[in-house]
Amino acid sequence: GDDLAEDDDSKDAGSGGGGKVVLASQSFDEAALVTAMYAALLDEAGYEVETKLVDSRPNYLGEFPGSVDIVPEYVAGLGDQLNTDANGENAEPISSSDLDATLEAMQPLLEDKGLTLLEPSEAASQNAYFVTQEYSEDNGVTRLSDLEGESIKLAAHPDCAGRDDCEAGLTEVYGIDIELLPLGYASPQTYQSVLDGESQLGQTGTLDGTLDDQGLVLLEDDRGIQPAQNLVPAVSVAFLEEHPDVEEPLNELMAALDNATLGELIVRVTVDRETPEDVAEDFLEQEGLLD
Amino acid sequence: MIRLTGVSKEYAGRVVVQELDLEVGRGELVCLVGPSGCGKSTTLKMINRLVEPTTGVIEIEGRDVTHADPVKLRRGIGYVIQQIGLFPHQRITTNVMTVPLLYGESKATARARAHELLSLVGLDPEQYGERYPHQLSGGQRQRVGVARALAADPPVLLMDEPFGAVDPVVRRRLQEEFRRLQQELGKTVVLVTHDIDEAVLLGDRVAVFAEGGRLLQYATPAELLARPVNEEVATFVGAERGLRRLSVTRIDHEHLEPVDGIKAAELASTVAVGATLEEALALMLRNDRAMVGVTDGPRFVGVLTPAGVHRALRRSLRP
Amino acid sequence: MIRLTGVSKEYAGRVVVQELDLEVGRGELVCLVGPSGCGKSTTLKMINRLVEPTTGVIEIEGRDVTHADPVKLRRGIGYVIQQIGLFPHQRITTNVMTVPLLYGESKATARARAHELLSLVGLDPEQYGERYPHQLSGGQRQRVGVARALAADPPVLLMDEPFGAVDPVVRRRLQEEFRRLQQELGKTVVLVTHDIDEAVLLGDRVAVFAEGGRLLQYATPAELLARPVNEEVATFVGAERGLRRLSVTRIDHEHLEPVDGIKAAELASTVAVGATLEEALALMLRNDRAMVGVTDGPRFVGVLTPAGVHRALRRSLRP
Amino acid sequence: MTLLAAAREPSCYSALVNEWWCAQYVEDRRGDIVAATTEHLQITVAAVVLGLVLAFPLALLARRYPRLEATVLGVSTGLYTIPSLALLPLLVPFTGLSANTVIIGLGVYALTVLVRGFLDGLRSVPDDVVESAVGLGYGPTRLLFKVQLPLALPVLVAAMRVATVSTVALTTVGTLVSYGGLGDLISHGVQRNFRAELVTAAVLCVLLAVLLDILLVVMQRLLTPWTRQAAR
Amino acid sequence: MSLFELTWQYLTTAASWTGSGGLLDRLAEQLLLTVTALLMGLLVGLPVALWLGHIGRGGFLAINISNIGRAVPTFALLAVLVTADWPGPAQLGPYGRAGLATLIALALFALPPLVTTTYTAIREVPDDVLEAADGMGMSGVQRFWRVELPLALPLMMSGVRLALVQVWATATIAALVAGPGVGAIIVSGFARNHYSEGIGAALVVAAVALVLEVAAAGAQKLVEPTRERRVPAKVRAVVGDSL
Ligand SMILES: Nc1ncnc2c1ncn2[C@@H]1O[C@H](COP(=O)(O)OP(=O)(O)OP(=O)(O)O)[C@@H](O)[C@H]1O
Ligand SMILES: Nc1ncnc2c1ncn2[C@@H]1O[C@H](COP(=O)(O)OP(=O)(O)OP(=O)(O)O)[C@@H](O)[C@H]1O
Ligand SMILES: [Mg+2]
Ligand SMILES: [Mg+2]
Repeated sequence: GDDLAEDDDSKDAGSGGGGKVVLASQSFDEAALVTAMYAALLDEAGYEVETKLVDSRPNYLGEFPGSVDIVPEYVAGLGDQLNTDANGENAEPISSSDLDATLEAMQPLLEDKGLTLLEPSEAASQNAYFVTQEYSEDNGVTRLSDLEGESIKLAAHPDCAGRDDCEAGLTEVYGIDIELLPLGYASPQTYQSVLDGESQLGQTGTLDGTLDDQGLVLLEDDRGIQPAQNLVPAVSVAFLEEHPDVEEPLNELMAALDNATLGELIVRVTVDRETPEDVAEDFLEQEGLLD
Repeated sequence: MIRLTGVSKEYAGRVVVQELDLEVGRGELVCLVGPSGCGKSTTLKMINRLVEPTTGVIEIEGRDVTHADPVKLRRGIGYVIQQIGLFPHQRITTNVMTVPLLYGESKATARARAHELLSLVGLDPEQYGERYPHQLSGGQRQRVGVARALAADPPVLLMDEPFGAVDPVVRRRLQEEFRRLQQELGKTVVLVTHDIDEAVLLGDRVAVFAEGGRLLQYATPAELLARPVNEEVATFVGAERGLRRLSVTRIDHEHLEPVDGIKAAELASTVAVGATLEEALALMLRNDRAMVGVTDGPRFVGVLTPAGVHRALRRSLRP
Repeated sequence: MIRLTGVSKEYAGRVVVQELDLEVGRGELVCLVGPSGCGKSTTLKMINRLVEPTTGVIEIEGRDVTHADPVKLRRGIGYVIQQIGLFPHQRITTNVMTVPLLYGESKATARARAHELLSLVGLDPEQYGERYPHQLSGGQRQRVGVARALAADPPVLLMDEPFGAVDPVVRRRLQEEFRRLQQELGKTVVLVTHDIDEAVLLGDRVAVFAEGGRLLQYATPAELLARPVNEEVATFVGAERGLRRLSVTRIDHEHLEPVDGIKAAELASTVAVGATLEEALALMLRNDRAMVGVTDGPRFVGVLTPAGVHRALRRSLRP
Repeated sequence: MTLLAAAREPSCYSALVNEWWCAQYVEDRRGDIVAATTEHLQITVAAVVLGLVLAFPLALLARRYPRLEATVLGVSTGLYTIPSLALLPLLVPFTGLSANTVIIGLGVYALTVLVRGFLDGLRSVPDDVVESAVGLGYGPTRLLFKVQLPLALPVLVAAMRVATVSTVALTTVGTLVSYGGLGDLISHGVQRNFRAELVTAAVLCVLLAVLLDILLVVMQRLLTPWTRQAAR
Repeated sequence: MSLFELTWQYLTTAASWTGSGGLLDRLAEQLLLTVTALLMGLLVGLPVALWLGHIGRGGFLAINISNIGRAVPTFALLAVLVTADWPGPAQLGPYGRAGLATLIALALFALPPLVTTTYTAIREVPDDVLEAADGMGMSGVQRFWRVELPLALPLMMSGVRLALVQVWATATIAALVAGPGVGAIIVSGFARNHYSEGIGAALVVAAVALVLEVAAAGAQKLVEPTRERRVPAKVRAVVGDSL
């Protein structure tokens, strides 16, 4: 199995274009798609790209920076994770719905860890909560605050428990009595559970383009518990110093992405089941980022 | 009465028992001897249908066994297996009780019977009854196997090397006890052994098999020792067969010399007509005398000398 | 020369061999006999240090074995194990080649030697050499075990029931061949058996053990049969010991009757002085004559009659 | 290109159709499937080999010092009871996000079965064979390699079969650290309700196990010719 | 605080154990799940294996199929069951969400060790004992109940014991479909970056596994207190575990 292990030395082969780069990200469709875009761009720039998709953030964060060089990240998600890593499991969250404030708050944590962020995109993938159309109509629910005081079953990712943008926020800010069913983020089980009436509320992302077809509707986050989850490239400081040429194409990508475009692309992956690589390449060519 | 007619057995085309005709009279003890692998066990197992013959007919008391329900058939036949085959999960007493219990006897009766039989084979039920088989030596286990086969008091007994694992001294004792028992109970017994001495000692008749399951000779021990039908049997019966005859040849009036002129003191120890030559010779050696008195009932009928013994032996060898 | 002095062995406090003194001369064949579990195998294994004695000294050729490197020691001692113990993963020839190869002999030499020895124990190397042990019968396997022990031509041989699994006919042949071989090669042999006949036939001396590892008697076969030291030995040696003596008592001048007045025709068959009484008696029976001529070298020295045989037997029993 | 195919009509594996078995899927994703299968095979083999390499000295130690036997067996059984769900994330801090994490984790699981395989195998060597080898003058090393190990082989291989087949299944858990071979496909399939992917990968797992199992049996037959026509 | 201390703290805090969704709750759920799945496995596997063992045919196939069964990733199986129309993720009484699917997956998982040991146990009854039983006129049924079954029992118990421990350790995967059991705590602990919870719960599972193992071994000794226990080496290897 030696050929499976990465070879750390060869990374230093060249400065600027070329050499080896390791990307890591989470494995849900959206992250996989964005990662594929990174990979295509870096490949174009002459890098030998290796991609590692894992279940959850902590799995790669230990290696980053280190054997992982670049991660397609979300601003608040990364900030909160760095915060708990540094200050303990129960540390006060540093993220908010304000992008700039969040970026500022996480700056010292990034420095400590030897990471830096490139330009954030306007595209933001925040948690969002949906109910069935039927439920919405029957109970006149269109905003999360409409659920105040209700006892609700929520189908969501297991990491929802205790998070301010999820269970904790829904309970404390919106005053909803939440029972959590850990079925995953925008997973088929989560949709199924809501559609079956097993749970009333389901967790997905703001970029979810499949809701309409399924007869589901998003509820508005009218009290703003969602932090600034803008897409952003996180890069190892050391790597960036040696390979400054990665910055430009990634920044261009961030600029090219917005919620609507990304939402359409994700549907092609989740519904049509095209591979993220195909969709990414297709999009990048259209945008002229790739020949 | 057991009768085998034209019985053959093949395993994968290899003949293991060949066209065997054999008749065992009621109350008779027949020994099957022969070299290892000659088909003795196979023959035995065909009688209780543990093995089905390829061809031929086997009857017990005139009934063809192939038409009998094997389970019922076997309950009427005691079976001592060559590898002993005690039930390792049952205590010794329970092992012996198995067959009576199968018959539906009460526990108490079966237990009493088991104790009786254990004593018979020289195992104290108090001491050994509550043990498990693995707590006994090989020879002791084998005796339990014999007791178990006898437990249901079956009219027919099949015994496959029943004393093979017992040490020589105990074996001799068991053989003698078994012989007495068999004469008393009058069971029909087929006994497999590879020990020609055992066959000669126990058998009313002895069947000698050769490699490939051929029956070479079927005769009384005396006949077998005196007149082996061919070289093969002679070899098997052994070079010492002349001497072995000492133990099967019985003293007869014609071997004796007249009693006149012999001092009474010299007749101090006597044997009866019908005793074996071996006994007489042993007595002569023990007394350090060159003769021994022979009695027939209460009266002296003559004396036997070494020359007489020799004469008797020579005569018994003549066809 | 092997000498055991005051050797005892205990297992968990139970004495298995008790204060044993035993001396085996160079080129001598000594048989250990006794009932099952009396410590014969244990005694044997102490000689090649498979078992360490609890107390006492064991010397081979004057060297204390406890100070020898056990691996080297054992290479100089052929060992035939009671349970045969062939290597199941090696072919027959390879099994026999093992020890020569351990010694560092060339493959070709070892193979030639193995073939020679297989022939010696009556197994055709062509036919059996390439088989695996499980493809042989029990008796054939045991002969391979003997061949393997002989392969390195060791001056000392330890044999634990080497013919136990062989059927009686082949056993007798092997015993005789082995006896001849041993006289020819002059090896020092300690052989365990529970067959008193085998011990008497093969042994220069016989050691009789009792339960608990006590040595009861250590004597020549003739001495043992003639004068068992106590009832225990007598029982073990057997009731037929008088008759068994026929095979160990040798014809002597004093047993003979004068040759005068005997017709030449009656002397047609003769035995030599020093033959056993058994041979003489067998000849008498074969010829159906009450006498046999005895020669000493080229000349007749007398005739032996049944009475003479009896006289000789009686004399040999006297203390 | 799949893009065009998808434009024409939904393939049998699109979320709208989502069939359990879909040849189109196998055709389109052939490269992924082959890569995942190869990775699966490599991890499985490496883990079993690692297990063997660790188990052998442990087994020898346990035999040499019988007191240690209970400890060796106890510890390896203890390791076995740690849920794989927890073991791999626990290893990440030490071994990183690499195939090594999976190989080490699974090697540890295989260890339990293999240590017993060695011990039972060595124990199954008949005493009489060992006694005669010693009696003929075999030293301890030669005894081990020339007599005991060859004779332990059938039992050891039986243990290896169990270990290998179980490891094939366990390798899928490696997806937790992104080195799960076919497990990556299964996990992906589960998360996206991608039936064709899930079933194809699961079937391949079983086929892989059958293949390795047969391979071991053949290997054993070649290495132990003496057991071939075992006497009854 | 180090991870070790955090874990220790988690395990020694009463609140971790009590309350809805606490360790005790989850342990009870998992135990119920394990025992039920094991019983289901026994109900299906034992009769088949005993029957095959008794008639002495088809065992090669049964053993190999059930051995290969080990290669089916339990979590893939569980996923398929939950996704399929039946049994789906439906709630089942005290077994909670996806209870039936989880039970089926675990019962299937228990089959290989149960079938293999049971079949082998019956086949390992020595030939001479069987011959003696036949020879004394036992019918097939009598032979089975009086000889084969009692002799096979100790080894069968080993198989049950092995299956028990394996099912217990595997039952954590129910968490992957939001099912019951301690797995829920492990998954949520790791997912929320609360390593201490994940590790603590995993340790609890392992500890209980050992307790079950020891308890089962004790129970087994009680069943057969006197008899010499010898398990043929080959059997142990086939079964591959902790006999
Ligand atoms: N089930 C079987 N299949 C094939 N061959 C068999 C079978 N049973 C016995 N044989 C062969 O039949 C021959 C006779 O076997 P049997 O058991 O009757 O011999 P035996 O005379 O009892 O020998 P022993 O004295 O060694 O017990 C042997 O060569 C044996 O290998
Ligand atoms: N390793 C051991 N531990 C405890 N007791 C033993 C051991 N080896 C042998 N014994 C006991 O020592 C006694 C003598 O055994 P040994 O093997 O020397 O007997 P033997 O005379 O060769 O008997 P057999 O004729 O049955 O082979 C027996 O009672 C046996 O049970
Ligand atoms: Mg037989
Ligand atoms: Mg012995």
